[in-house]
Amino acid sequence: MDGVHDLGGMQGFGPVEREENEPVFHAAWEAAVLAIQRAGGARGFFNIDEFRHGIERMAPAHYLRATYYEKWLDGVTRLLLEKGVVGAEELAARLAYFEQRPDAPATEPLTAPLPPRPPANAKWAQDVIRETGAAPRFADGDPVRTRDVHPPGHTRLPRYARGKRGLIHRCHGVHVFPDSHAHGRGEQPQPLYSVRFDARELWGESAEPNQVVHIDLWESYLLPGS
Amino acid sequence: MDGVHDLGGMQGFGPVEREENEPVFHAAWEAAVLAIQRAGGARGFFNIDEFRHGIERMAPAHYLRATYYEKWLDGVTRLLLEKGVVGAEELAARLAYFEQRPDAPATEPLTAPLPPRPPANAKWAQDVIRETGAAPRFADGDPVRTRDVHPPGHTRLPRYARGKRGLIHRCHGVHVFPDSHAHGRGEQPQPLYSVRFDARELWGESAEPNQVVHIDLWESYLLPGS
Amino acid sequence: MGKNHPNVDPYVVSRVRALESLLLEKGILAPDAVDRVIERYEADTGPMVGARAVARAWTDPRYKRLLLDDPRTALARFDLDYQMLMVVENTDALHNLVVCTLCSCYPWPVLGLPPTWYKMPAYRSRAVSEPRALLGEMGLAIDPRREIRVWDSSAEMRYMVLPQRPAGTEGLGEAELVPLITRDALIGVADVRPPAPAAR
Amino acid sequence: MGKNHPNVDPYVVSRVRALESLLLEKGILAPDAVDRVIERYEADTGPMVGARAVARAWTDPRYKRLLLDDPRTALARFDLDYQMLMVVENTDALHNLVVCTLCSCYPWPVLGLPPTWYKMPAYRSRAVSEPRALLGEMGLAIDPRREIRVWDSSAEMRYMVLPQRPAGTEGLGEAELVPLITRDALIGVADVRPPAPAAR
Repeated sequence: MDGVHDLGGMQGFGPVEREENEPVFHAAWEAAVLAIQRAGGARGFFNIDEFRHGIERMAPAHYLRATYYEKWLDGVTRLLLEKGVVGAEELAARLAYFEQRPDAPATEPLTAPLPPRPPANAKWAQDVIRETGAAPRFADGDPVRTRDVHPPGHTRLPRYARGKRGLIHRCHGVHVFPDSHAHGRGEQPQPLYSVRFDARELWGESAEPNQVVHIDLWESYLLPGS
Repeated sequence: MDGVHDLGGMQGFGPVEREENEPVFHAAWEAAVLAIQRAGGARGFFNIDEFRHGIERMAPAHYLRATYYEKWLDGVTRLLLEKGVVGAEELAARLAYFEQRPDAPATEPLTAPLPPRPPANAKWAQDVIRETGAAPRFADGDPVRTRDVHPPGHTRLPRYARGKRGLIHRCHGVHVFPDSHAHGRGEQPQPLYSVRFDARELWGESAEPNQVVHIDLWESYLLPGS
Repeated sequence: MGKNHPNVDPYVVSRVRALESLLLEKGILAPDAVDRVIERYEADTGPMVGARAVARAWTDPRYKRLLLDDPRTALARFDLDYQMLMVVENTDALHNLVVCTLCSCYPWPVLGLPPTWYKMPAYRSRAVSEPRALLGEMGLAIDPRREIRVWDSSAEMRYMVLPQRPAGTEGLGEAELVPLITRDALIGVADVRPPAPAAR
Repeated sequence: MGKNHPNVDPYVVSRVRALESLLLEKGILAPDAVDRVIERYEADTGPMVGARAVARAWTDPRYKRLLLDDPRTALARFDLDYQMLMVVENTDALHNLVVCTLCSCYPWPVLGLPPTWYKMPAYRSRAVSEPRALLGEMGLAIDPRREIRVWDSSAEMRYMVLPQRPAGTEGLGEAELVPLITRDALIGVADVRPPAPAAR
C-alpha cells in the first residue's frame, strides 16, 4: 500500500535527533511489547509479514507521531483482535481495570492458575528461505526495470523504486513472498535479488553525486530491462 | 517537496467522514485565521505560493492530524515570523498573555490607538495570469511526458503524476510559476496546460476502469511525449 | 465539532488571539476584519452563485453554452467577476469530479467555503485513484459505462461541475430549480435529486 | 524519555498491561517473558558480536575473507547462528550505509536493539535520497570521490558495515580493538576512531 510508512525520499522530517545515552528500554512497557510480539509470532498467531502490515494499517497521523513500541503495540493488538486471539470486549474490560489501577501489575486480575503454553518457534521471523529449486530468471549484472504498481496491500517494493531501471547485483535465493504471505495467500516463494540503482535514476536531478542504492526485491517486482 | 501534503493516491486514510449540518465556522477562531491570512496576503507579506509552501513545511505528523484552519494558522505564523512582520519574542509574550486570560478579547492588550492601515489588494491570490505573449510549446492533443523529478521546494506537479504520459487537453494561458514564486525567485510565468492522464498510466493494474484525471501543469513540467 | 476535528490543540485559540492582537496593533488587520469574514460567509445565506448559474443553464440553452465556453462572462450575469473558473458538464457518458490533492483549492466565489471532508486526507488521497469506490461509499453509484473524469486543481484554475438535470423537473422554472442544486452536486460527489413529492 | 518520544499516549501503559494480562491468562505469554527480554538486552552488556567479528577481521585476513564471503560460518565462531546477514566493506573508494525505509529492519543478533533515531522518519526518509547531507549533519563528512552505497533492508536480509580500521591502531590486538568499534560505525553513520591518547 502507498502509505505513510513508505518513507524513502520523503521530505520535511527535519534532522536526525540522536538521544544521548539512550537506554535499551525507556520504560518496562517497551520490553513488555517486545515480549508480546515475540510470543504472538512464536506461537503462530501471525507471521512477520502480517505483523509488518498490521503496523502499516495504523492511522497515518498516529504512525508518524508514535514511538517504535507504540507502533508495535498498535499493530499487534490489531492482529490479535482480528485473529480472535483476544476479544474486543475482554480487552476493553481489562483496559478499564488497569486505567483505574495505574500501579497494578499485569498479573493482578488473574485468578486461575496459568494454563500450559503451546510450543513456540523462536525462529518464526527468520524462517523465510525455501529451497524450491526454482531457477532465477535473472543473472548477476542483468538490467531490470521495476514494475510501476500501486498494490493496495502489503508490498516490499518501495514507492521510490517503482518504474526504475537497475542492475541485478546478486540473488539471495528463494524467499517467502511478503505480498501474499501478509494476506493469507500463502508463501508463494520466489527468487529474491539485491538490485543496484543509480541515485540519478531514483531522484533525477536532485540526486547527490556518486551514490547508489541497493534494494532487495522479489522476482515478480522485476521486468527485463534494456 | 515530496511531503505528506502530496496526498493523491495515498492509502490508509479510511472513509470520507461527512459532518452533518456542518457550520460555516466551527468557532470564531477559524474566521479569525481566515481574516489574518487574507490581511497578510492582501498587504503583500506573502504570495499565495509562499502561503501554500508555508503549510507544506509543517511537521508531517501535525499536518495529518491538524484541522484546516490549524494548518493555516501554522503556515501563516511561520511566514509572518520569517518575513519579520511579527517577532518571535513579542509573539511568545502575547501568547503567554492570552494563555493566562482565556476569555480576553484580542484587543485587550492594545493601549495605543490603532495605526492607519496600508493599502490592500483583495485580489492578491487570483492575480496569476501574465500576458507575456509567450507561444505555448504544446498544442491541444499533443502527447507529453511529465518530468520525473523530486524538487526539494514547492511544486505543483504531484508525485503520482511524475514520469507519466498524458495528452494536452487545452492551454489556460501564461501563469505565474509557483515553483519559483514560492521561493523569492520571481514569477517566471509560463504556459499552463490541462493535461489528461488515463488512470491506467497513473495507477497501473490497480486503476479503476474507465477513468481519466486532468491535472493543470506548467510547461516546464512537461517533455514531448510519443 | 465534528468527527473531522478530533485533535484541536487546546492552545490554538490562544495562538490565534496572540497573532490577531499583534496584527491589529501593527495596523495589518482591520478591526472589523473578522466580523466581516463571518458576515460574508455565515450571514450571506442566499443561494450559491454556482447553483443559480446551473439552474439558468438548465432552462436556457444559450446560457448553458456561454457557461461552458466563457464562464467569466456567464458569471458576470450574477454580478461576479471570477476569471479562474472552468465548468465541466456531466452527461450520460461522463461524470466529473473535482479535488485538490496538494492542498484544498476550491471555487470559493461560486460555492462558498469548502466542507471539511473536501479538505481532509481521505477525500484528497482517494478521489484521483479510486473515485468509483469513493463515490459509491458516499452514496453515488456511477454506471461502469460512464467515464469518471477527475479534475485535480493543481493550479489557480478552479472547477465546477454542471450536473445533469434530473428527470421529474421538466415543469420547474429557474427559481424552483435553484434550491435543488446542492454544493455536493457541483463538486461531483452527488447527483441533483428531483423534489420530494409534496405531502397531500 | 528523549526528544524522539514527545507524544507517548498517556494510556499506552494501561493498554500494554491489559494485553499482557490477557495473554498471560490465555497461556500465550510466559510469566517470565518480559523479564527475559529485559535481561537479554539490558543485562547482557558484553560487546556486540558485530564488533567482535570486525575486530577479528581487522587482525586476521582469512577471517575477513570468510566474514565477507560466508558470514554465517564466520558468525558461528562467536556461537551465533545467523543466516540472514550480509557484511559490506568500506574502502577508500566506497562508504556503505544501512537503512530500512519501509519499517525498521536491523540486524539485532549482531548489533542489539536499534537506536531510536534509526527507527524514526527523519533517518528512514533521508538515508536513501540525501545520504551525504545526512551523514554530514551526523558528523561524518564523506569525501566526494567516495561512492556512497546505501542498503535498503527491504527483505529479511540484514546488512552490517565492515568499517575501515583507523590509522593509529596498528599496535592493537583484537581484544583492544573491540571497544573502539561502535554500533554507529557498523550501521555506517560513523567511522571508527583510534583510541584517545592516554592521560599521562
